[in-house]
Amino acid sequence: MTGTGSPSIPFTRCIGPDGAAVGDLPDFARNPAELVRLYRALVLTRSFDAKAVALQRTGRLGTFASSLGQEAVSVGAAAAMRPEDVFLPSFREQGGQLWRGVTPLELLLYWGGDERGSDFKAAREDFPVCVPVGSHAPHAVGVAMAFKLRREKRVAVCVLGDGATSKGDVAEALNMAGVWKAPSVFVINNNRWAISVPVARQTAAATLAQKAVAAGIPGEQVDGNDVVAVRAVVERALARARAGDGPSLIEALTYRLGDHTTADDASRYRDDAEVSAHWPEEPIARLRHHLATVAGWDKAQEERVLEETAALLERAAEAYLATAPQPAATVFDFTYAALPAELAAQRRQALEGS
Amino acid sequence: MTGTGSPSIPFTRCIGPDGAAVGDLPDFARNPAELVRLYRALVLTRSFDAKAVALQRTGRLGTFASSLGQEAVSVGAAAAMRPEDVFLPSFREQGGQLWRGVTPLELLLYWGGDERGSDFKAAREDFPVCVPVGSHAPHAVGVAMAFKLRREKRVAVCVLGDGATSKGDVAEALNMAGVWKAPSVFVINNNRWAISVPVARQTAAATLAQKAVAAGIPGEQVDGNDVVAVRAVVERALARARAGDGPSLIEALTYRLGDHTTADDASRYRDDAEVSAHWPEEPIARLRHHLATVAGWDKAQEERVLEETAALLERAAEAYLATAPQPAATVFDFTYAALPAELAAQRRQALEGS
Amino acid sequence: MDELNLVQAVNRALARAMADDPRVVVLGEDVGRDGGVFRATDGLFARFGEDRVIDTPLAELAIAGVAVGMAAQGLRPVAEIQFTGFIYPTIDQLVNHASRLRTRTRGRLACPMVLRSPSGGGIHAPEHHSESPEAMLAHIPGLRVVIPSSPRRAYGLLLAAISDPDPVVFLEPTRLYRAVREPVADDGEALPLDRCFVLREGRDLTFVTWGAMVLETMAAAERLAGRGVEATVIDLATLHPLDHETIVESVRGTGRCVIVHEAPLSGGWGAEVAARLAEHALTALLAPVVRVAGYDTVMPLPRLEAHYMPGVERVLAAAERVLEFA
Amino acid sequence: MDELNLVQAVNRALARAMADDPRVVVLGEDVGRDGGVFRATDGLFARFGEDRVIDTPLAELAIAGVAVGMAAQGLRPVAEIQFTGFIYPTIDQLVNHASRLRTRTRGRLACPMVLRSPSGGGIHAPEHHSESPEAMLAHIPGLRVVIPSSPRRAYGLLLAAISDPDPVVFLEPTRLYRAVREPVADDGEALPLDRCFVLREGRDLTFVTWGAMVLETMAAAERLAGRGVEATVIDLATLHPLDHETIVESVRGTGRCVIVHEAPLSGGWGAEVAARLAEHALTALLAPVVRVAGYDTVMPLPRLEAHYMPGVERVLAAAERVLEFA
Ligand SMILES: Cc1ncc(C[n+]2csc(CCOP(=O)(O)OP(=O)(O)O)c2C)c(N)n1
Ligand SMILES: Cc1ncc(C[n+]2csc(CCOP(=O)(O)OP(=O)(O)O)c2C)c(N)n1
Ligand SMILES: [Mg+2]
Ligand SMILES: [Mg+2]
Repeated sequence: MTGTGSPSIPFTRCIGPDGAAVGDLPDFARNPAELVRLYRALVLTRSFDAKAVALQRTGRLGTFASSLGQEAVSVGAAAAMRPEDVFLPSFREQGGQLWRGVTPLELLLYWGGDERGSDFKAAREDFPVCVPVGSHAPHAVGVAMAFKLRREKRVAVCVLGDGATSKGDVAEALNMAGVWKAPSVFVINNNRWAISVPVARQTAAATLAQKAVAAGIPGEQVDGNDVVAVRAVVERALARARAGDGPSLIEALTYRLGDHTTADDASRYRDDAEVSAHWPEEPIARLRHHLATVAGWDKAQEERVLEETAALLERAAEAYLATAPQPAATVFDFTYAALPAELAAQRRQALEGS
Repeated sequence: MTGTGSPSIPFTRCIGPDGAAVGDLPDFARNPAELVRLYRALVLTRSFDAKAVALQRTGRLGTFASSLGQEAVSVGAAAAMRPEDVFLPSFREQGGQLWRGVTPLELLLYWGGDERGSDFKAAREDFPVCVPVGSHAPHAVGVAMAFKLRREKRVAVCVLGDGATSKGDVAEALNMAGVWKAPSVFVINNNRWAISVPVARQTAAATLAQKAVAAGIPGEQVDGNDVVAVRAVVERALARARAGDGPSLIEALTYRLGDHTTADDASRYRDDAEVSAHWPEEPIARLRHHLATVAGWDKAQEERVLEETAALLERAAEAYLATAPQPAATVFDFTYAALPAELAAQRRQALEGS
Repeated sequence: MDELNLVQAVNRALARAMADDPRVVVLGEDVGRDGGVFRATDGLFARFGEDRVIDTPLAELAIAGVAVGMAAQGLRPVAEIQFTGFIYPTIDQLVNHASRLRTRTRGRLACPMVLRSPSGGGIHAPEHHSESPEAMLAHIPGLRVVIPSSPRRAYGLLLAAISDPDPVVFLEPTRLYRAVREPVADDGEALPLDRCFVLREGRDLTFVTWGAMVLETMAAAERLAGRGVEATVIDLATLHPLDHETIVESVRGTGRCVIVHEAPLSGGWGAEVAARLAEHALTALLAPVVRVAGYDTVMPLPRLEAHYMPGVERVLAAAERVLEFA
Repeated sequence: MDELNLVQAVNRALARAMADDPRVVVLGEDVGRDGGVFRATDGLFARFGEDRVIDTPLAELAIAGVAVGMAAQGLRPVAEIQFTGFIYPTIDQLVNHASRLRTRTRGRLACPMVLRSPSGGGIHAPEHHSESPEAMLAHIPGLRVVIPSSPRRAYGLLLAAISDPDPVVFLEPTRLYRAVREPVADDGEALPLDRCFVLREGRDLTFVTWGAMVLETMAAAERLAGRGVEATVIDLATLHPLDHETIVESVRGTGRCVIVHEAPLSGGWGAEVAARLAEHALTALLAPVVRVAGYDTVMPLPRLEAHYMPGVERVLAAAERVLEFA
């Protein structure tokens, strides 16, 4: 995969599809332990997705959006962040959420239809999943402005899809972030499809990075299947934001290898051949090849990671399935900080079953 | 005034502030009669604005937005259009509306609070004034798509302000127009202010023309105080659209010499010095100087135009002031094509005064 | 005559309207090759081509705004909003443009557009996919809000909405999409707008409802019938403009009324119905008007959804209360 | 104690809240150097600086969305929408985010923001500047909708809204901005939310109203008093959550109720009030509940505005009808 950009849009890649380094690697990527950490996160994400899809297929989870093939985007973005930064994901960024400390159990609860899944025990200031496409982009600007006002050196990181770039919400947010130099980074997971709409029918723009031009902020492309490149590019953007130099837009080029969600059947609108063509570029094999070369990553290590991940997810799934629903009263209890008289009456009625 | 753009954004000027031609003039501008036609339209617009402001100051018109200093933008855009094209103005484009055949009486009725002012007797497919900033941009795409579907060689022309470029509506519209190659032209009247917000606080983008980059469509700047340049640039964009090559975005650089509206007091937020600095570039004196050079435009001709215009506007104002309000029943009669039973009952009640 | 479910009936009506009237165009996210996420537009792309079945970029505001522009030009756009959870960005276009283009131009321009959207809960959908915002929309003057409650009514009402000269928001109860089938003749016949449908008549009690809650309400009426209580069930179908007469007449006869809807109680459209009764049927009322509705809380995620949605038991309990009142 | 008009009272409350609480920030179009198109934020920019008084680009959706982000971070943003005619793009943020951030995260995040906007007609304003969309907003669970009807209530209720831990839409009746003055102590005292204000008490009739219509309603009550008819006037102040008890109690006492609002009749918030009475005060009602409201038409341009807005005569006529009913 190469950048689709015009010459003025930079494109970054650190590790090619064959696992070979492209030019000098960033410092963190010269540390094998750090690469293994990233690798485990990619594997955890893919395994989590597989588990969630399996639970959905057997009627034990709601509609779910797998991130198959796109794991490096949100893992890379999250890995670039500091704990005190705030992550504002769309609905396909479980990789980043897991990295930030959201637990597999919480994610399963959320996708299983339980609000407690968004009551993260870690990452307590991170935003919950955003389903209305692109509507979280202005939140990132607000979060960033709070940091700025309080003179905190923190950054808001918002991940959104290629389809989201068509929403006015995103244009308004980028523009405001630009004029206010709000410490924020917007990462586009360009997986080439918005349900059935390919990116070429989403916009006439040759790149999504160039959406930044309208806002007068830096925009660049990165190989979204290269977790090292994503992390490196987002780290640079975070440093810029932390230094007071304002927001950036990063288009991560990847590919949605699966259906849009478990409710979708992509064979209605795209060719298997197109999908197959993208498999050789997916992020996990790529990093594994690289690890094999630079750190002698072997089958035993690989199997250990897979087993540990599987065990961890098995425990999460069991805990999820064993979690009783919330009491009915909780339908009322979080609507306001304190229950208004109005609602107290409805709550009473509901519990009396009338 | 020079373009504020980066090298990649073209900037066009045909006649400089001193009235001298800059390079080769477009064909239409070599015909003095045509230049006089444009000149009369500029004068009519400025005189109309003065009349409307005077009526407002004496309590006989509602809040009004003068286009003082910006007349060349919408006159130039409208002059480039064919009658069968459709004009979608904001609330400050009376110059273009008048050119298209909307009458001064209709404009006064509208700004005087009478819906009949938007029931244009000419230009019957043109849109009425759009007050919610930028919300007419998607309409232009819809109009253009109707043309496209019917294989008509017509174009939708939408004029909007610099402030409007911050609205998501506009970003969404430009993007859709781009991907569908909708035959449309978007003209930004960049008068440098959105009420009290200067364009530098509106966006970090160095030009507004570059908003086009996000949509993957052509964007360019034009001297918005040069009616010849505006017309020429819009004519080219219209030709492109008519040929099936899709939309364009044109940023016309001008300056709001007056208050935002009659309800505004610009001295609260901007220096007189800034305003004075822009007077030498205003469009009417410029074209008058040019006409004097190329066509011997003299004082007598000037006075005749002013007198004719004044007389025409006097008649319009008289007709406006003599127009009785619509019957109260009309509050009901245009809500739906046919009065629903519901509303018929309310109408009856209202007329009975109960 | 084919037995169709509601989404198939919608599909049939769209195809029919497109075949009969070249001005009809369909637009929205995934309405083309994919045939819509619920398959409401299935087959239309292949049959009518990409000029008339338009996949849009992901931008609801502009979908509505583009439809306004098309409609002003005399087309009959039928725009789809994928779920009502995403309809809110269209409200500006509906309030400030679609609903008032006719009146602001004294009839020079009009806006014969339809905005379709699946609505309501009960299918264990993700967050933001189960709400019922009809009351917000029905408060907009110049707009029609129509909600079908059966395949046949979906077919006939959608045809009526498409040929109506004014803008219509057409909300399709997601829960009904595949819940019931009935024979639907593809006869091109529209059903009347601005009219309620009286689904059963009984002299003891009037139920007023719409959309998916017609199921629970009819079930409750059946149960009551088993006990000798005969209820009228009125399906509003067009919420705005409201068919005031039919409702008031019925309650004048029965003296008792239960209103059933999914949306939150306060400011739900049931309030308007109850208000009409307090104003125009007061002396006939033998018992308080009772609304069975969603609570004034955010729609919970699926695991607690059943506690939120009014079920047959809640409808019956309300009916009891109203019947026992003396 | 200064005599202030309503917009000055708003200004005073904003200054007070900003002085007392560093988390309070003001944002919106022209709120900075210009001090707001109605001068509601006059002087704040000079006093509190550009960090806390933020001129935004022209983008209402993002104004609301940015406020959500700020509020989630513990700031107390007070965002201004220049006119309610431009509030519609914020509805998506209000419904899908502001009002449910608390419930969707089980209280982990909250949204203590205020969205202020001048609302209503009667000032001969341009198109789209005179509407009353409160009912659409009051139907949103998790949100509060507050409308002050006097300078003192504007001051106290705005302070309450700003310190409330949940999102509040605060609609300021434009017609009242400069219509009346009263002494307003800058004492930092909030007035209670979720409570009606009983502006006068009388045993013959209950008027329920809010916002600018309080003027006409009080005038009507005075006129009635001149004839020996004593009316209670209730100003809802907080539309949602509704102070049900106060209204129902009053009507249980008087047996007669007239509801007055500017917004279109159908689906207006008056429907909710009437519905409560049909449900909870039926046996006490001695006469039909009458709503005096805007018609179900688009708000006309200024020349016909007076035909649309309910005036004292219409309020009195309704009162007559209700009083004469036997
Ligand atoms: C505002 C809005 N409109 C429509 C939808 C329905 N929907 C869910 S995901 C999706 C496509 C999103 O595409 P993209 O932004 O590329 O993200 P991806 O799903 O590819 O990760 C759509 C249309 C939605 N969730 N929100
Ligand atoms: C959506 C919307 N928000 C706010 C307003 C109030 N308002 C009227 S004009 C204006 C500024 C417009 O600036 P610009 O787009 O540059 O046009 P200009 O007035 O300079 O011609 C504002 C904020 C409005 N009319 N519409
Ligand atoms: Mg995508
Ligand atoms: Mg401007």
